Amino acid sequence: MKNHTHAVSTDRANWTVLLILLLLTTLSVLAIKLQVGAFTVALALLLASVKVTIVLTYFMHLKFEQTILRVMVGGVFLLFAIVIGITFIDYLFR
Amino acid sequence: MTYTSSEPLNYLNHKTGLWSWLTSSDHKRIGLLYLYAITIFFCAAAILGLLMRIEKMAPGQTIMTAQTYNGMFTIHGIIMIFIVVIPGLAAVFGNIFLPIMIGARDVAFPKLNLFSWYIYIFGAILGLYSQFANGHSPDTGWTFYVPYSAEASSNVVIALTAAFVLGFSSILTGLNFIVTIHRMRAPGMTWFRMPLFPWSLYATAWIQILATPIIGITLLMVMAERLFHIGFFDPALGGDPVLYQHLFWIYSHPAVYVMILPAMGVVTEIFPTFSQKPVFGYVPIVFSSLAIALVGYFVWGHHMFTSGMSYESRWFFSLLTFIVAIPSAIKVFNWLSTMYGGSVDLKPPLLYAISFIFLFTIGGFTGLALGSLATNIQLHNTDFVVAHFHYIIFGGMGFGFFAGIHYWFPKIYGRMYNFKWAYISWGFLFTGFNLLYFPLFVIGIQGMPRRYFDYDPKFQTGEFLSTIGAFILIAGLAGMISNLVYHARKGPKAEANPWHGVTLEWQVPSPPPHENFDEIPVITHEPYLFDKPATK
Amino acid sequence: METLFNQGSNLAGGVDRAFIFIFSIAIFFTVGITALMIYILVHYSRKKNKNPQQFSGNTKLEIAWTVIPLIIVLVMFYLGWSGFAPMRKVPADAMQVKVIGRMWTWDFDYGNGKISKELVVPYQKDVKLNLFSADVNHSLFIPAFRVKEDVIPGYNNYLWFRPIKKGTFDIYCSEYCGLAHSGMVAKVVVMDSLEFKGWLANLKATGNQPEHPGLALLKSNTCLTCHSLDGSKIVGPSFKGLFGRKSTVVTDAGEKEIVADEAYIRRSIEEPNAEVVKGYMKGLMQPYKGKISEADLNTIVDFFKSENAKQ
Amino acid sequence: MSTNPHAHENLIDSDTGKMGMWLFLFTELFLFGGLFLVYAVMRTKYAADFHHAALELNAFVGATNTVALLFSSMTVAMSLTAIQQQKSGKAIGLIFITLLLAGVFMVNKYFEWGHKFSLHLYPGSDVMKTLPHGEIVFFGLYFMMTGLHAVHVLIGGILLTLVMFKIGSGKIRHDHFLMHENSALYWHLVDLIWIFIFPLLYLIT
Ligand code: HEA
Ligand code: HEA
Ligand code: HEC
Ligand code: CUA
Ligand SMILES: [Cu+2]
Repeated sequence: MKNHTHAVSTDRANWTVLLILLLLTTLSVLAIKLQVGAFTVALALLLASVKVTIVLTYFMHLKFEQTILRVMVGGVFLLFAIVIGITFIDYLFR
Repeated sequence: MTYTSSEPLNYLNHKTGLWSWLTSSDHKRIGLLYLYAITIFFCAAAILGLLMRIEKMAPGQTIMTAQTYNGMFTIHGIIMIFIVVIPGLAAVFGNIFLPIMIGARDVAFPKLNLFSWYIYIFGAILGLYSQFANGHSPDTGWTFYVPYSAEASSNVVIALTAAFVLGFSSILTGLNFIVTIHRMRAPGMTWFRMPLFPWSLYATAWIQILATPIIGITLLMVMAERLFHIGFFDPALGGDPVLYQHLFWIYSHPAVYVMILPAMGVVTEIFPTFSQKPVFGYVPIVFSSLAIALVGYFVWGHHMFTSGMSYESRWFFSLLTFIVAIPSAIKVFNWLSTMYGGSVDLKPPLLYAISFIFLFTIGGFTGLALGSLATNIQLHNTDFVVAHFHYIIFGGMGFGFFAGIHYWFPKIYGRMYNFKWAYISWGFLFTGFNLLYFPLFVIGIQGMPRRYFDYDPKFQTGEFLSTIGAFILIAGLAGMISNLVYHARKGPKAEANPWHGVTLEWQVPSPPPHENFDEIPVITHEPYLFDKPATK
Repeated sequence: METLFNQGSNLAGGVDRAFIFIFSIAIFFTVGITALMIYILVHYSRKKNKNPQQFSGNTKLEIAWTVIPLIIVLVMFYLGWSGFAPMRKVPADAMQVKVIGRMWTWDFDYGNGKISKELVVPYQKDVKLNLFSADVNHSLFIPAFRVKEDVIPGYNNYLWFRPIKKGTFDIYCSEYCGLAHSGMVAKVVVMDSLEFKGWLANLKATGNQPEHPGLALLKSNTCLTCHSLDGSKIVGPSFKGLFGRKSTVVTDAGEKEIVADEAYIRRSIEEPNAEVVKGYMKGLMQPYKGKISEADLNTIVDFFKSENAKQ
Repeated sequence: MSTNPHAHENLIDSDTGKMGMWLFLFTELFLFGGLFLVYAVMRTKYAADFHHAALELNAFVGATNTVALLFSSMTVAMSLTAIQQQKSGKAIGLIFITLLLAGVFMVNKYFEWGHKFSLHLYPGSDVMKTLPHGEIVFFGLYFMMTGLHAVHVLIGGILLTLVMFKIGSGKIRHDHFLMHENSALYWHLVDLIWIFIFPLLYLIT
């Protein structure tokens, strides 16, 4: 087995990550309840994206992985965003 | 190499019996399993194609009812697209040669590889079954457009499941190839020392894994629509039929590049070998493959120009469609320059490869006529489209495949086919092909719609010529297939490197031994150097 | 190339300009590439040229054959776009016709209940067609006019043109819509304005008559996919003259003669495979027992009766 | 009947195996991606209806499930740490907690769906037919998204159960835990998708 660098994340670190995630969840629920105007949806999605990034980086260990994997994951999300964007060129201009 | 016995052990004979084939995780054997399955399905669908041509010889009903005809082009399209050409080249030649060409003993996940073959067979059989189950075949066209496909009282759900299952097999193959290329290259084989066929497979594999899931979920939604009346696409329930078309083409346009990219990879191997000259423009060819894969992902809307899309997205998609033609152009010019100044030997593989260029150019330029907004209005859903994609799929991917099989045949079987026989079959194939599809361009421009069982007598000349072409084509195909099938067992023994190729597959014995290499080779320079040995 | 130069509408010119440019380029390159290949095969054949040159790239050439095709395709794009742009800009005073596509006929609704089976339009006047579908996707295609737009349920797509030639031209349905897709054809007739006015005035207002509710049920249950109203045979026997018709049916017990009365029609809908009309296949029509309510069945039978009474 | 002298599992090193898993996860992302795309389009078309229909959903249940999944994601991550530190017992315990949390999720889901069915809010029902178009589409999406997600929870649960037994029998060890790692990745993906589903379905305004 070559280049095996498994950084082991401590339990403490895992708890911290969880706490942050729970906090963000609470935030998004609150944001909805408080109705921060036109940006509510954007905010909810933004918070979700932050959460997803955290899960990817820490729980899924992307932080410690080969660079190529990080590039791939980034690329895949970008690709999906572009596809949605292009579809909306149709729907927004009808 | 130390093989001395008269029949050296190789991947074909080191174990025998049907069972040893059906359970083998050897990439070469799996490749052959795909080859045999695909050939059978191809012949089945081709015969349907012929029957359709006979039906269209004259206006009105000739040999079948409208119902049968509609079912027939549907199943012809489904088999050809989902069962033959999408898996086709990658699964056959990719499996057999990818590991050898990058100096590996096998793919990254051999068992998964065998598993994808079984999924493929399961999907394919399901696809055929959908044709016969309950006494009538699905008749939606291979595009399954809603709302018709959500209402038509036929075996659409089975056909959808088949396409779904086949997609899964395609994903697993693509996944396997990407990991193989990333992790299993021989020592010294940097990315830019990798031959171009593996490069084209790499680009293809990304499309396979990133586009196929979209069709998967789309087909699931159509099934849910049919089974539970969910209403994603049914306007009566608030659904949106045009959204279906978006989803369908988000997959199916990139899928056309899944068909053509490996074929381009194959001919890119053939030109240097038969000119004994390095590939011209290695780096541009690599990047054009990647560019086709990437930009090809964003042009799906060109299938929907008349669907009432917004004006903005129409011109946007049209513009991108034109951009995606550029990498193809780059490739064509590089192939020509590869031959230029070489020592060109017109053996059957090269003959097929240059026919590929000719037919692909015609198919590609008619693609441009379709991609242009004004002309698309006239041509959309006419026989012009039918001619375009037969030229580019059959003429491109098909002839690429034929080129590949003639090129690698001696490596796969260790025997040689008959050249004269091959040239004559080519003559019939090529003539028949052009006679079959060229008239469709003409009547397409005049307005003959596709998927028409019956037609206006003014189109008859074209339709009739086309049918004659189909008969000539058959003769060629039958000749080619029988030449290969016969000589696979009975042909004279071939040398290990009959064409003097320099990529790794030509450095191993023919047929290759079970684990390809006694010793994993060490690569010291770029591929395609005809004045240096490939490995140290 | 009859159609290519048969320009029936004001929009055809722009389309054909793009055609001519694209095809000229295509022919030029295809012929050029083929000629080059033949030249290479002859001139550099292995017999003549034993020593292949070993060059493997040229940056200037690569740039040339990236940039030149790029320019060419941008011109193609421009021509395509400029031929297309006017198609979406409908003149404000265009005459409006509502087009309804349904399996497998076209209806052209001129308003006030005036519905025609032929599209009749005045010469040199702008016409806008508003496209509606009653069931699945269709597409209205007039080759001579170079116009085509899909007719999709739930959407109101449109197209327009100004006829510049008098005469009769074909209309095709160019989106697959089921069994008789290829039969979904009609004609467009271009006539003088005066003549047109006369025609329109004489057009009977059939559309005002309310549709029999039974007919609506036949449509909504997709019966008409397999049964025609005009006597033609599709998958099943035509509904024309059904009520009171004598025919031979095949049952498990053998053949027998029946007269299509109310009870028979009901049986045929609920259990179609028990008595199969001779010459038709068993198992094609699904049993509708439980799928069509009692009241609806009565309405359907009533429709058949009323059709019978008309004749 | 392996014809191969090498047992192939041993040939697959962990980086190779993991890359394969990630690629597979990409396909899963795009599978749900298709649904998200439909969601996005439909939501722009029927913004008001979506809002109204979303009121039918219980944000509290959704939030509980979110917490359950986040929690389980953590326990799985911890179990992976534990196995690397040669604490098999702890690893098994943590996976067991994960499975319990998955159970909580599924039970919640069961009641949630059951409630919808009791209100006749399911595709094809008579009540459904009377709703405005946007709401029909919303509930269609709701059932399809949560249903497909629940299937993934089930698959993930099965994988983790297998992992648990393999740790027990010593087949997964501190120096051989690719399957554990990949199942964990899968489980995180299930969590990740839910992170998007939750605000999109339950928290609409
Ligand atoms: C292998 C499959 C394959 C490939 C590679 C392509 C390649 C292309 N296709 Fe094709 N296409 C199909 C398979 C394929 N297509 C299928 C199956 C359909 C029908 C689906 C259905 O409805 O059933 C279809 C339909 C289709 C349509 C929709 C038609 C319609 O229904 O209205 C369009 C429209 O833009 C299109 C365009 C193109 C273009 C621009 C390319 C380009 O990539 C072509 C690029 C190639 C060249 C341009 C030629 C080579 C270049 C040179 C010789 C150099 C000189 C070049 C210049 C100066 C520009 N195709
Ligand atoms: C790989 C793709 C592929 C290939 C190779 C072909 C090959 C052929 N196709 Fe293709 N075709 C499609 C893909 C393909 N097709 C698709 C995707 C559609 C669209 C479907 C839709 O609209 O939904 C279509 C639609 C289509 C139509 C249009 C239907 C319509 O719109 O009305 C027609 C009509 O002529 C046709 C004809 C043919 C013919 C004659 C061949 C021939 O080239 C076949 C050549 C082969 C033979 C004639 C026989 C070979 C036989 C032997 C070698 C005998 C030996 C073997 C045994 C005895 C077992 N096809
Ligand atoms: C898939 C095609 C199909 C559909 C859809 C279909 N039918 Fe039929 N129908 C047939 C066929 C085939 C027959 C002839 C065989 C038989 O009698 O069963 C038939 C026979 C009949 C007959 C007897 C005709 C006669 O001449 O005696 C009636 C009445 C009938 N159908 C009514 C209906 C009604 C009402 C519907 C819709 C609610 C319907 N059908 C839908 C295919 C269909
Ligand atoms: Cu209507 Cu085709
Ligand atoms: Cu395309």
